[in-house]
Amino acid sequence: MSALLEVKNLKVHFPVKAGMFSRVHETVKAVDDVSFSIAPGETLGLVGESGCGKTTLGRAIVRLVEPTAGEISLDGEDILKMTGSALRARRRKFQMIFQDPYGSLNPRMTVEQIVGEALDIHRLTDSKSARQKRIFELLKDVGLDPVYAQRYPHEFSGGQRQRIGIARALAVEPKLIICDEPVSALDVSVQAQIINLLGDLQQEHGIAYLFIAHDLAVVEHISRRVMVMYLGKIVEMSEAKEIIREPQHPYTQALISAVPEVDPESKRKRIVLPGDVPSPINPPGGCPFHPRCPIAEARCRTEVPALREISKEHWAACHFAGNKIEQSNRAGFQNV
Amino acid sequence: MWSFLFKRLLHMIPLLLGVSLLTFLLMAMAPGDYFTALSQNPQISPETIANLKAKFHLGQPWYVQYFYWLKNILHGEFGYSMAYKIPATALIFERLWNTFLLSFFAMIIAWGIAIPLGIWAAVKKDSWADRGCSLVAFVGLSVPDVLLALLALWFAAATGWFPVGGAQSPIHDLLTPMQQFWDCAYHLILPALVLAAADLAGIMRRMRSCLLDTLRAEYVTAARARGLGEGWVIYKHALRNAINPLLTIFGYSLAALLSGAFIVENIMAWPGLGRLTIEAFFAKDSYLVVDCVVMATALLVVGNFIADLMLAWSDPRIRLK
Amino acid sequence: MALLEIKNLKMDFGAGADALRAVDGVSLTIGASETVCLVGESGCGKSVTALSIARLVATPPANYVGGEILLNGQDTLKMSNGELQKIRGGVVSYVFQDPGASLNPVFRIGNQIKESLKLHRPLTRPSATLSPAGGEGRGEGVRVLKNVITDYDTEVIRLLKLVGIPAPESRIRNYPFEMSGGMQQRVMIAMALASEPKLLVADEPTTALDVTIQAQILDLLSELKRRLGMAILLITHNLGIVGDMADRVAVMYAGQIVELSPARELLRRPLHPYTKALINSVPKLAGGASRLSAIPGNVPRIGNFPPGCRFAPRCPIAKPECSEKIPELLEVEPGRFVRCPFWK
Amino acid sequence: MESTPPNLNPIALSPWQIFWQRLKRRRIAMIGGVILIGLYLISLFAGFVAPYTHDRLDRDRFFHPPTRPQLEGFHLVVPRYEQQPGNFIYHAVQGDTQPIRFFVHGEKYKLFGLIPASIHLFGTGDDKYPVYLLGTDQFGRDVFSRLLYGSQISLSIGVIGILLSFTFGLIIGGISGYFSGATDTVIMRLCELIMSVPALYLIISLRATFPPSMTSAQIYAMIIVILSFIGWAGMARVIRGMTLSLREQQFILAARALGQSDFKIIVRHILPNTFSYVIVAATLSVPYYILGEVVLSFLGVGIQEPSASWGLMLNAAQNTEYLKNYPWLLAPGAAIFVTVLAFNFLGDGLRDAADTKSI
Repeated sequence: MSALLEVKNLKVHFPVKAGMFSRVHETVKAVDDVSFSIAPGETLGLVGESGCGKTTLGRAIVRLVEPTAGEISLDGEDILKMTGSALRARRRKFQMIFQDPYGSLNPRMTVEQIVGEALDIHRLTDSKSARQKRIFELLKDVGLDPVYAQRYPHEFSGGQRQRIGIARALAVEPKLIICDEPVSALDVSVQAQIINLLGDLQQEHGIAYLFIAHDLAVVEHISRRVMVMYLGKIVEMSEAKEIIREPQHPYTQALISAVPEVDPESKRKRIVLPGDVPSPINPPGGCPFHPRCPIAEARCRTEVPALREISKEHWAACHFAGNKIEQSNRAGFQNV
Repeated sequence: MWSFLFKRLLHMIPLLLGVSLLTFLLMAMAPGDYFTALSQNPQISPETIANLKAKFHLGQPWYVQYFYWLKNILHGEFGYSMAYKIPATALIFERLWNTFLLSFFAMIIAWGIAIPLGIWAAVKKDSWADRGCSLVAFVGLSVPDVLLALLALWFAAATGWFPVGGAQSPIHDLLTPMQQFWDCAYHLILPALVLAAADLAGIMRRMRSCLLDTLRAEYVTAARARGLGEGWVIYKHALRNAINPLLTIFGYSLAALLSGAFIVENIMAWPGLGRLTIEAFFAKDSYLVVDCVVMATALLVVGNFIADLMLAWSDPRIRLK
Repeated sequence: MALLEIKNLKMDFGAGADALRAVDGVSLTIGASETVCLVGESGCGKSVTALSIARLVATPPANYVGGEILLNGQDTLKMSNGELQKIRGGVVSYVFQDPGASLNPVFRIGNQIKESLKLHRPLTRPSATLSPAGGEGRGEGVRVLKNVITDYDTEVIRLLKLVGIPAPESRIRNYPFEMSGGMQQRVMIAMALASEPKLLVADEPTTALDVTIQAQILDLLSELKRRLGMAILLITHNLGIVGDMADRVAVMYAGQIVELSPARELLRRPLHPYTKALINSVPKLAGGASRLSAIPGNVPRIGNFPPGCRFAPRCPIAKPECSEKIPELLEVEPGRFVRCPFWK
Repeated sequence: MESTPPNLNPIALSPWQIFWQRLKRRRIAMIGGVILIGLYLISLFAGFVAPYTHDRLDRDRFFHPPTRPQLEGFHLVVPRYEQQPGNFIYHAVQGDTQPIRFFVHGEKYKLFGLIPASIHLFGTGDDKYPVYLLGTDQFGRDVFSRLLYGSQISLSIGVIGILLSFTFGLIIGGISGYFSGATDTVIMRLCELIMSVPALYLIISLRATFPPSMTSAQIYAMIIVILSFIGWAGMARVIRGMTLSLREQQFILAARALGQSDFKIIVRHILPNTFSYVIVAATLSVPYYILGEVVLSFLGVGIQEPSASWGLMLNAAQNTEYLKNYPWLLAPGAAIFVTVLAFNFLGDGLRDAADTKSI
């Protein structure tokens, strides 16, 4: 299987300006040595907590953020080496859907202008009527009535705006769409509509997704494979079903157990991790997870665990991968 | 916090250097100089003029003059006023003091009235009191300083209750220190009131909107939810936060105040920097103009620095980061 | 007598012709030491209902049209400002969604907690610590006897320890911005507990937090409830939280309660079509199903609630008559109320 | 699955239409707007509306008090005023009147500075019965007529100054914000420099670089140049700030992800979203430009006699003796006040109408 997207040793570091004379003091390692690939038509899920670098990773792939090092090849072309108009032309192949349904549409443009802009940039239609026909088609594709093409974004609800954003991305017929938390700002009853829509579109057009979210259940539902990110690093990667059934990394185990469960019968024991999500400015040495890890040992403080293949297609970055966290310790609870 | 303040302090130096350089350049670009007028005076010999020019490096290119000027400043010398025929230093500082006095009292009056009024308007939002305040503020914002000063002058002339201009009475030097003090205050009050009135409306409206903003904040609801009294919620929780944005606009208000003072000084014959600037301008006394502009800027920059200081004191997020 | 009894609460935003009904006939009771979840999507009126208990919604724009909110038997809608201030914090405390915004940024957290203590539990001289026995309500019913404290700082530190803040002795001098979101929410909870309320209203307390931090806070809430035994009204949009926390659940849609039921039964066997659809539209871990059963259409906005049954336009089993008459909330099984005549 | 918006307005409204609807509901803003339209119309037709030209001297009537028109039957009439010998005190002569006529022939003027004309809106047609609605000044010139001619300078300087400095501010601020880096640093330091000098001190220094005597057209241009030089900095700073925050908006990221060029992103996405702010700021800043001219002319370094401008006319009122005896010389002050008030009314309403997320 030849990969559509191949990311190798990607690093995105930001300098943090601090101190009196604005010298570079520290770097945020937002994305630190990340490698993965996505096959055509596949959905890869990316899950992690705020500040773990998942959004930066998504933006780096579409070159909205400049990576510090690494390789990103799409369809065999290294897009990190491209600049200017060559890059702009290549942008047809990969698109992005954003989180905020309110901020992601220009409030001063009509739906038709928003979707049409995508067509105009890449000159995808050759006549006015073809352009309009295509816009109507796209709106129908995402479940919007083309009657409303002349409306402005402020007249639509969150879910409808998200559909407009999807139509804009679809307009250029991309092979890959980076979905950056596309449903987390939506109401529960609307979330499912968008998730289903994304699934339908994938079936129809064979688009590959990198689906970023903090909600493990959503990611697991939509993805074939899932990556778990913690402090700029991939800590576990596997098939979706496998990762839920047999999580290897303790962080993944805690994450799974923390998902609130609707089913009252399933009494999964909640693993409560102590402490806060650390700031990526000064990540802990050794395994980045060790200060919060219930099974950490001395070795974890010094030695960075490599992402290794535990079983077929199941990767984890933990010295003690596979060890189960048994005890649910009461986080930070002190007897008073 | 200290590094923040130190940084701000260091920031002032290039700013003042830049301003002086800019003004110096502008003055150098000005057609003619003091000596153009002087040389037309048949009573002054060309030698005298040449001597004077040499003494003040006036034959040199402007940047050389600038360096001499700068060197003198570092020695506390503000050059020589051609028109007044005295060293500028004493003159400048006397006028600076007067401008400072005028602006300072105007500021005290303006903020002293505007802040309570703004709070009152915000607390009584949409009441007749609020509407009344906002109407008065509109009028206040729209009366130009020039007109206000002229009206004050007219008022003083018509009633005789206030002196028509000037900073002290002619017999000032003959008075006892106590009388001198009252004489100064008597001369100060009308210009300060005029200046304050021009500034007041803006501050009041800002205060009102800042407080209304903070009253919408979630921590205000949270404070109410804890059972704190409405007065406590407004005056402790909301007001304490509303002050921070107000301090950041202090700089703008100060800049407006200094420009207002410029006008008031010239109309009401208050011997401050603004009046000196215009006098020096007409006399083509270019060093003096540069001195005045730099001094006025320094006043503003120092004022802003003090505002930053107060902001850092008031807002822990700035103090501790 | 229930601790809290909301009877047929009706609230508008605006008045006269512009009035938009935000809460339309909500009735809910909470017994002492009971945990009730109020579940619903944005704009369904769950937050304003909760805020109304201590009358924290500004009037205007809000306008109470009808109903009663009986807290310890007294109607908070009829209370004077003075009485309200006593029950706020004193009987009912609040924890809000965004802890960063609900802590005052310019005061140290210790002082903010102390403020609550001073108000609701003023210092008693050690000689007077012998408290009169067993008085729940003293006279007016809104006054509740509190545990006696002799030193504010000690009590603040005790509270911070109670909510699991490490090294509280040094933390009391922190400003809110120096803490993480999870720690800030703990401080908010400590502040809410400072006055020893009978009812804790938590309005989406974990929505702004990360998953692992959310687990910590939920864990903390259940533990505190176990120890302190206050009643909790938990507002959330997340049905998953319900199963973990609640004794009973009220599901709100477009300003009305559509289903009210014991929590486990509601999750196991939802009766109202909206509840059913809501549960089915949430992806479940290892759920398998390739397609979620989505609810068509959009969440109605305030002022645009459809006539008749408000869920009818999105309801899979709607009949023509559903759009004509608003159905009643009826008890169909013991303890289970549904606002749908076709629940079977 | 079709998802049609059920809550949609029957009529599609653009953000501008919503803005206009909101504005229409603010009475005070509409009042301000109407006053301004009136003022600018009058100023445009100043030669026609004014009964006299700005430099007509009436050597017999220095400090003539405002003429009081009276109603006689169905006619508005003006009395003849007689001067007390030896001083500037005038008395209306009872019974000696002339009717005010409309569209009378009078002095020649050029409409819009181009079309020669001699019809005036009103007048008596008889120089013995002058209509000095606001009296005359120390040279016997009609204050009302000069006020109208002066408005051409004072009002136009505001608008042209704003256009110039906001254009610069918008371009420079937009560039500075979008490209950041060294360009940004240099531009922002320059703005800071300009803004840290109290405005009037800077204005005077700038004035010094021009020759003291120039033609009136040159002076007019000079004032605009000076005011714009100072005005662009504040605008550039604000636009830069807005650009910086807009640049991180997701719809800008989306446009970049689509491959839109930088230029088109600035023109199509960033600038249109600053417009409502710019319009509000411009409306609220016009008064500063008008006042700038007033102050310069008032101090004697702006518009020169015999041209008329509001500041220059106020200059005469500076004399306390004049002020005490001939208070009508303050009329330009009232004109400035009304104009500035109208701008503030309109600007405030615009700000309220624009102040929401939905635009």
